[in-house]
Amino acid sequence: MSEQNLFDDVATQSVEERLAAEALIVDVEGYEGPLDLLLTLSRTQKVDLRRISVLELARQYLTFVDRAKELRIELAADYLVMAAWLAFLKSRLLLPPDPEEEGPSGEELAAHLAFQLERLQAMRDAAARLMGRDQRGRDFFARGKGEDVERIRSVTYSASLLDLMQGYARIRTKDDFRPFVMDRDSVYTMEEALERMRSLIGFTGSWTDMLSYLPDGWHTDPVRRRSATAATFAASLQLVKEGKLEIRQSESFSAIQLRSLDEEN
Amino acid sequence: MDDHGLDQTAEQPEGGPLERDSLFEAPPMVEQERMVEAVLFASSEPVTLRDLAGRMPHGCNPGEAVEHLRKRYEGRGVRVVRVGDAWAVRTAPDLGFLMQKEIVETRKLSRAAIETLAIIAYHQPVTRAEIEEIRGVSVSRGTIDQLLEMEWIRLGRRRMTPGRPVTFVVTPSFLDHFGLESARDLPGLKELRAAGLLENRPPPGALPIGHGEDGEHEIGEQPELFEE
Amino acid sequence: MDDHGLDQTAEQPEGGPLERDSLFEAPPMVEQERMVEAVLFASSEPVTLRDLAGRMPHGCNPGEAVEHLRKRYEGRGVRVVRVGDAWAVRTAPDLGFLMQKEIVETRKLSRAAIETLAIIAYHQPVTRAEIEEIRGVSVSRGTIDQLLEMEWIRLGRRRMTPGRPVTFVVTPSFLDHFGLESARDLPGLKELRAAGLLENRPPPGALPIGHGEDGEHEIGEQPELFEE
Repeated sequence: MSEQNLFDDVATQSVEERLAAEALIVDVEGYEGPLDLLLTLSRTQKVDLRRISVLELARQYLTFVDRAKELRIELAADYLVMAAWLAFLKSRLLLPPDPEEEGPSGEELAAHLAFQLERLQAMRDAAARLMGRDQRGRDFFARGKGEDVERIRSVTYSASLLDLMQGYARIRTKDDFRPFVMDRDSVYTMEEALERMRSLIGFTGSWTDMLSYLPDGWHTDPVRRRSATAATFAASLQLVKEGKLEIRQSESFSAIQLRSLDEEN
Repeated sequence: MDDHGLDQTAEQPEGGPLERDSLFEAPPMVEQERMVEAVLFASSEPVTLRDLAGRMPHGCNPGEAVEHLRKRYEGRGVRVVRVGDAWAVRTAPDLGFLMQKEIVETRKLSRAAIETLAIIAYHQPVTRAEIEEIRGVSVSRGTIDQLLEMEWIRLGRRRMTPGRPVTFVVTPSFLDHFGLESARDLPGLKELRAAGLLENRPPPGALPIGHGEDGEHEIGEQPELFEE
Repeated sequence: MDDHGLDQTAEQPEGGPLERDSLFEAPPMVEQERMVEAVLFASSEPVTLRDLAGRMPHGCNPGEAVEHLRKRYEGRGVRVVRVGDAWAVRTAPDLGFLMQKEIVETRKLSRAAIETLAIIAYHQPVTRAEIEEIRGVSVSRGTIDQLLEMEWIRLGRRRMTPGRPVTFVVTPSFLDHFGLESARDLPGLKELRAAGLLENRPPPGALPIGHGEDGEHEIGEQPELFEE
């Protein structure tokens, strides 16, 4: 479905634009993230950034990402996140606003993206102007040699802020590197979990939430709960491996469910 | 022009010598100007008015003396320039070509470092998260470190927002390096402000831009050391 | 010599080293004087006429320019002086008293002192026993004394615990030296790491930095920095 769209997009591009896109793809390493790439793409529109067509820009970006995929160029995750977001933005911009929908409108999102691009461009220009200024040690100079007329000798000690922060970091890191002593009170071992599970799974015919296997008293305190969950999960995997248990999770972060795999089933 | 002789001492006519009605009268302005000239020439780093006042005899007005001196050197081979709240003598930029021998090769800054520096200068005080939001990528390790080491940026006040993140501001050496009197004199600052480009606009809803993938952001969320 | 009316000032006077009529007219004498002024100022060593001629555009007469410059500085706060066969800018001798800025020898603070100072800055008010606990080694008397003498730390309130130990806090001159507005602006561990200031990453298996459920808190519980 979106493929059809994509073909349309590609078809409407001029040869020149396609060549430009090709060059961009080859050069993908040279970009500092999606915003940088978007800014480069926006230049092909040759208009003031305030009047840029974000819809057009979204199309260009999505084409870029698809072409990169075609060419089997690995894109970093944030490029793909941006692609997903722009696809969403594109659909918002194309469809009439749904009064039921919550959240910002397509136009608001597009305006903010345009603002971000303009601001980034402005900062780049400012950086260039700054570096273009006369600089000390290159264009203008300080006194070559300070004068020492009378030496009243005294010693001062200096330290920079970096020294200070690094010093502190050093101590505190050292602290974190101290031999690690297990706090046994809050650790539930896998052996314990395995023992407990073995005695319980016989009773589990239907899918049951793994968390219900946590021992009493390990549910509330987050530290203890974390340890017990990890141990129970590891024990479950062990039992799956042994062919005693089935395990499933319907989607990311949803509950992990267990079922015994008895000979009878 | 002034016939009853006792016109206010405070208003020193340029270079006019003082009538000495006190044992500790400040030296005449020409003399003060000479002193300032000597001190500024001798020091390679900018000297504050306070430091000048501390070195000059009691009752001097270094601010006024500097102003005279500045005028005197207009159009000359060296100039008296202001750097923050301090003053320095620097060669005229159009004569840089004579100074091949003195040029110090500075470490070349990466594009990321230059942009980060510009963002700090124009948006200061600014947090790391804000820099990332503007650049759309996370600030790499070492970039801030490098700028701190060059003493072009320093820590500002913590932002009074959740997590109380640290902020960064530019330093007097930054001003000195780029020949700026103050951060207000950054090129194009007014126009950028007028165009609203220095505002920190929150994104409507959540935008994916500027959110470094990994842990970098914790900064914003993490309870801080000095949290009460 | 040059008849088509380009009335350029610099008629090469006698002693002009370069008699060959060149394609380029030498800059006007005032301009040459500016050049000499800038070079003498910026150079770390006295500069010979020959060196000046080598740096200045073709056809210049540095000897004459130096002479003009020397006259111009007569009676000023600095003078153009001859050093052997070279020239330099020097402070007028009668103003030497302004230059008594003590020539200070700067030494790096010892590692023990930096660490002790860092702990006081991050944990203030803090007792000596606490410093020792955090550093894991005892703090020598000399270290604390040195920091006290430098006026980077001072005594805070006594701790209301048995033995009523004295505490240490950092001073305004500490803040001044490190360019901080308050000790609260020091970055926390996570921020230090994000800025690439933690030199080493924890070995695999160690606790993640900054989650120390211990140490961090005590800071939060301490009352005010700079109490009273």
